[in-house]
Amino acid sequence: MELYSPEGLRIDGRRWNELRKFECRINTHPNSSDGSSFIEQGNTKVICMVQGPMEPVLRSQSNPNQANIEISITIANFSTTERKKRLKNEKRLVELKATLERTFEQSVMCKLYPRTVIQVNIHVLAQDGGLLAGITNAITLGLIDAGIAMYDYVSSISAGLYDTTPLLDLNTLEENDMSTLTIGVIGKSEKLALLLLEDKMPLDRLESVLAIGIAGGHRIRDLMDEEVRRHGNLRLSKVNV
Amino acid sequence: MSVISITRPTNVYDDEPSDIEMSDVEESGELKKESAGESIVTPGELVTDDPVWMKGHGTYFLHDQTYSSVAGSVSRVNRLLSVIPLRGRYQAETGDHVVGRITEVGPKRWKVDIGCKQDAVLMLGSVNLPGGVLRRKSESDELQMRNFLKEGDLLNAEVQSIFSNGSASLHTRSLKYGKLRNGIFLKVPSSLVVKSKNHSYNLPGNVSVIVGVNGYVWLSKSKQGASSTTSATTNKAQAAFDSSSSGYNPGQGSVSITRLEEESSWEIYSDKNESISNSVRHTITRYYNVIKALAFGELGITEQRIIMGYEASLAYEDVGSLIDKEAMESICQDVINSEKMRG
Amino acid sequence: MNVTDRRRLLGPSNAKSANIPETRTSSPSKRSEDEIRKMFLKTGLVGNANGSAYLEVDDTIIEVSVFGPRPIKGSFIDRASFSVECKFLPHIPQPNEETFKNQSGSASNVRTGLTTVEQKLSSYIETAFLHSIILEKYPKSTIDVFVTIISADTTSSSNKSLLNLCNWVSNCTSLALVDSGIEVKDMVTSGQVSLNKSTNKILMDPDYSNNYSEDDSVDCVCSYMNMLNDVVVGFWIDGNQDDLDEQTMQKLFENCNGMSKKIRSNFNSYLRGTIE
Amino acid sequence: MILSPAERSYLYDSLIQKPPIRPDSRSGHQFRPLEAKTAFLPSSNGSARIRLMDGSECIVSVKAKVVLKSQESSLIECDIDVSGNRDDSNFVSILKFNLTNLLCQNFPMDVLQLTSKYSYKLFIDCLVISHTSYPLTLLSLATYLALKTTRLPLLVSDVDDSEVEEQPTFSDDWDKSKYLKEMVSSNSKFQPPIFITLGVVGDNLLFDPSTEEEQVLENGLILSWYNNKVITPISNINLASNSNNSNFKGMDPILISKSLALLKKYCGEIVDALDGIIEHDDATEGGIF
Amino acid sequence: MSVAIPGQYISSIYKYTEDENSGSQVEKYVSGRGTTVANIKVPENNKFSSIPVIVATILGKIVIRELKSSTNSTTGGGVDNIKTFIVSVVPKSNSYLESAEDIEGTNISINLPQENDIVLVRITKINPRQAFAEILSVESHGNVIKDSGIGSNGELAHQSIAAGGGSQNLSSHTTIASSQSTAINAQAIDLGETFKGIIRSQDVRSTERDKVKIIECFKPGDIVRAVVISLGDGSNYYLSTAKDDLGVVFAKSEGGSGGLMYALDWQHMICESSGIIEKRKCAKPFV
Repeated sequence: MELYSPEGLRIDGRRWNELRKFECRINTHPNSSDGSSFIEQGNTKVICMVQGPMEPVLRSQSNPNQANIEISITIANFSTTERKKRLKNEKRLVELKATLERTFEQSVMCKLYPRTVIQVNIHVLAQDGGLLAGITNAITLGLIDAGIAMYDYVSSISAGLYDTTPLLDLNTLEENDMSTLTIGVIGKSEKLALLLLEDKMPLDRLESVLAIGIAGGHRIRDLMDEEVRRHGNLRLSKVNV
Repeated sequence: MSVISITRPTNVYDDEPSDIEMSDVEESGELKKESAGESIVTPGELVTDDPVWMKGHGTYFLHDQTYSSVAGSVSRVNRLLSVIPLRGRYQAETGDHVVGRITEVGPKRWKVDIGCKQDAVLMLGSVNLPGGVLRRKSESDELQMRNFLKEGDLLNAEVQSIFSNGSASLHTRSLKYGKLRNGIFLKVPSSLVVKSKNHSYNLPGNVSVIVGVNGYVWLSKSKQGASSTTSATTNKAQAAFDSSSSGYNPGQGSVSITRLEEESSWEIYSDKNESISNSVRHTITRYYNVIKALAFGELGITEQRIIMGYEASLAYEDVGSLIDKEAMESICQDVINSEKMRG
Repeated sequence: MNVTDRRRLLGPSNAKSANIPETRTSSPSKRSEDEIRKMFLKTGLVGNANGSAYLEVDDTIIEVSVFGPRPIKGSFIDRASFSVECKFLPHIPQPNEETFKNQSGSASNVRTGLTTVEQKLSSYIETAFLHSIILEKYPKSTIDVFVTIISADTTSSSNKSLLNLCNWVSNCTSLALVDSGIEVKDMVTSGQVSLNKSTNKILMDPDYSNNYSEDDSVDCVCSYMNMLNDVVVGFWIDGNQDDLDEQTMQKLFENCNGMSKKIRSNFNSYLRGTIE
Repeated sequence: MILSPAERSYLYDSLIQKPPIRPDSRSGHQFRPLEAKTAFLPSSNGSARIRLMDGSECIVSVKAKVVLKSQESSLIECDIDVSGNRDDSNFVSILKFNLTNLLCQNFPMDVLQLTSKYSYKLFIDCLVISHTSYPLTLLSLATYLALKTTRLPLLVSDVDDSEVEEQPTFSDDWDKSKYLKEMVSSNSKFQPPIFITLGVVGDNLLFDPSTEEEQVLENGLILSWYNNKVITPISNINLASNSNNSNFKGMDPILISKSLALLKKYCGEIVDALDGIIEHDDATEGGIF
Repeated sequence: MSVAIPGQYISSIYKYTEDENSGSQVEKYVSGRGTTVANIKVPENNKFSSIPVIVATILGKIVIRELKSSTNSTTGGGVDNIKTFIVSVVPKSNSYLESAEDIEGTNISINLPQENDIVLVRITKINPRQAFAEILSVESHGNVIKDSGIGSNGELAHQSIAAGGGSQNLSSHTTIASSQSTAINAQAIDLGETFKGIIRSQDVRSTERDKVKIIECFKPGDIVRAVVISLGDGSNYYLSTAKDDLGVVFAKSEGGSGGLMYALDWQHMICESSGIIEKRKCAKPFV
């Protein structure tokens, strides 16, 4: 199987700098959460539900200076082609959770909400590469929907290096076969809130991979922003009835 | 009557093409901003670079420029610039009439869930205690706080002040506030509650409602005015009939001093309900469904609308059918129509 | 013995097994249909529990310890909290455990916490005793019941032996609670019966290990407070029944009640004996 | 959830009336309106999502796997994940026990048979994203819908493989796949079993109690319904979990008999409504939410 | 005295007897310790009616005692001869038989402290605002928790025991065991831990309450007689020693290393062997 053909086409027919289909919805669970979202990044589907900021259940969760962000990730047993029972304390998930919590503690204006907790529940219904990116985008939208103050969008995308060609937004097949980098871009800037690279990547190629990642991140941001505006205007039109 | 109604999720996005071509992204994004950008700002968006504005909620200040930190509409009041988020938890403001539930009994204070980011505080000194309003607090009051209000108890109160960390302090030092009895509780989004001078109304059918600014709603049997002074009785009866007089304020002005003393006995902390007739219970459920329907239709909740919704609901003999989507939609439509007719 | 077993020292290959005579002398089938198996019971065996009871019925051996009222911390509660934890000793096979175990995918085979079967048993006991214990009398406290199944008859692969176990565990728990001196509205006693569909005959306290044809029966365990208007506090009907009608139901309940009353009178006389 | 004593007594007094006055005026046998969507997970053989107006929501996926019959003790495996609860908690375990028990005993396993050696095994994964009242009915109705829309690839190899050392082969064409209901012998209807939860207050039996109602129930019943009959397992349960319900008490066995009659009267309609939504649901249309 | 088994009917609430000598007589029975009132259904004209009956809640012996109280007058009404009896069940283990009979029907069971109970506590730690204590026994009812062998109340306990009772947590009972009926926020504590109480500085004595220094009133290890003034919060009962007969009853000098001390007056104690005088808030020894 050829991941990248000499004609410049990937397995699913995309070019090197093309995103997969990205769809997102905001306010999908208005009755069971303060903020919610659903994103589809290719075949990866993620639901995000945000509760809070709210009074913590346990005193130990309370920080007098800022809000605590707690992220819980459930990966459905049926999310992959081959069904697999997943434990919640799986090492990879715990790491993922820590990475995300660190990312959003920086991007959310936690200082505004002392002594509270922001509970983020993630449900991954299907995964086909770009899991961290998908979750990050879902959380960004969920937090915005909850009306929680943040400095800017965090839009995330994965990018990999095939031989010398950087490829944007990898699916599972691609992800398994090349080193992958996931970044979270802050708004329209070139600043990163998140960078995860779990295997080797030659330093001299890093810049080109990052560059395409940032460009992809900006595009994702625009798509998300569009959804936020669409929903916001819809809401305003209802209020003005 | 049907046992169950199952519907497919309605796609609210039908009106718009859901897939956007990759190449169109840039243009269409810009285009939208042009057309609707007036009303909505999103996080990270530059709101103004004019330093004259004071920075309010929902904004942050960086390199002499003011950015939005939430998605919402810009509000400019005097020189204060703020962005009001589209959604979000209730934010308490001094003077708000709220309904809350006790979550914790602590030293000299109760913690109250009012749907805020943090629980509100009700100090022992901010409540009326049995034995007259002017009674001095004794130490034994501190030990028997749980006899007045305990975990789970509902009360209505006024926001007295906001602490520097953002949490609210409540008081119940008025006869219209205090523990709630004789009814049922429900929640609506706080954004739907339209702030007004008065938040407790007597509704037709011997039912009263307190629509807390925080979206917590208490529906109960109206207080029987019969045992109190005649002026109160007539006033209440009048209010019951003259439903459109929204300015009416129960428990204010019309209650004599003797009644005041009477009311501040232990009874104000009683957990026992009065006897409530089935017809009142049925009326309460009707209002319950009407308020739920208004919330479903995302209509702002006012006394007027509750009553109009109630009248519209009378077309449904079987109140149980009001929980269906179509019924709720039609009630909302009725309310909107009759509002249009009244102008 | 398994030849591939390299984990333990095996005996010499030419070893002979000892000739142990068949111990079971009496045939259990002698029981009439409305007769309950003989049981052995004793209360107060566990010294450091607030109350305890031990019960043996054939191969079923159960021990129950009650701890409480003990203080809690954290929030104030005006009624005691009540918890039940049933555990099989590690080597005891659990009835029908194959069905409820997640055979595939799960990374670990280690038993963490309670198995699904143990949870169901715990839940049954908790529900059955919830009304009985006067929790209002023990504010700020917790009452915890620990059940250990020392031996169980698990030859049957269906839920039915679990039903029978529910019955004996609840009876034993009842004794342990009385022993602890925790106030109860009434003692809870249970009965378990099996209704054969083809013969329409009721069998009380069926012994599933003894070539009992179980495919064609509906089984019921039901817990009562017999002195308090015979109210049902817990029940579970299971078995192969594809249309349950009111008559069958009534018949099952009546017979369970009968068995429960028999056990109750036995317990009464046992308890009377402990105090006089 | 903790209610105040005044709320509790108001609710209890309302529910004990004849007929009961439920907070939302539902009649005793009326369910809360549901919103359902089926076959929306392309990588599962069957899927369904059910949502209540209060935000309770459950997603069920059915995945099939070809297994050697001799190596499996059961051809159905259920797993339940409830958001906010540990997998080994009592709450989740009991839901799992009930659902597994119901399906293993009553599911027509013969529809899963492939060859003399091989068979399908169904993995039913339930995800409770949010719930207020006891989620068993929600779970079971979603499972019903998921099973009803489950499609399995068409077997193209020989049915009798007792002598052949070959794994079964299937048609690649998804359009040729068969619904589970098409694999049932023609004279019977494929109708997976469902659970119905009932609340008991005084002499009243309430279908589908809401979380507020659960707080004052005297007892709760779980009954099973299959092929237009009441079946086992049947048991009682305290529906108000973690809430210190002081109204919980024993019940008269007559009520349990009464519940059978109620089910017989109303469950047909529930199943019809579920079947109705499947007929009208178009999988290709719209997103999930 | 006859034996009662939990659930056993002891008496109906009212009994009506007609006697030749005294005429009509009504006997009223009140539910005391170890009993409760249950509504028992009795068939009556093809229908069921329920009557209130006093039933036993524990295993023990029935004690019925007449209440010679002034409450007769308060009942008013037309009936003259009302005798009131209190019905209680006394468990075998209770050696406080006589006093148990004095207790009127209450809603908290035998061994748990309630408001206005006199308790014996051991001081565990102090700070300037309050003294912390563990409740050992309720006066006239016996030990709070039946000896469970382990922990500070058990047979195996020594004078000093590690905070937390020195034992493992029984189980993670809110997460693992079947306990759906329990509010989640209540946590079980370690086996062997006792019910805790606090004596706030303003509750130590009734005079000059704002000048109380806890360190001059109690030391860890002291045995103190106190009254329960409130059930308090989730963790602590609130206790008071603001009465003459309440305060330290048993203390050792020099933080427990010295000898037994005896009260000199209400705020000093002397060690018999060393002559050291230490400050305490003493209970008046002879009441």
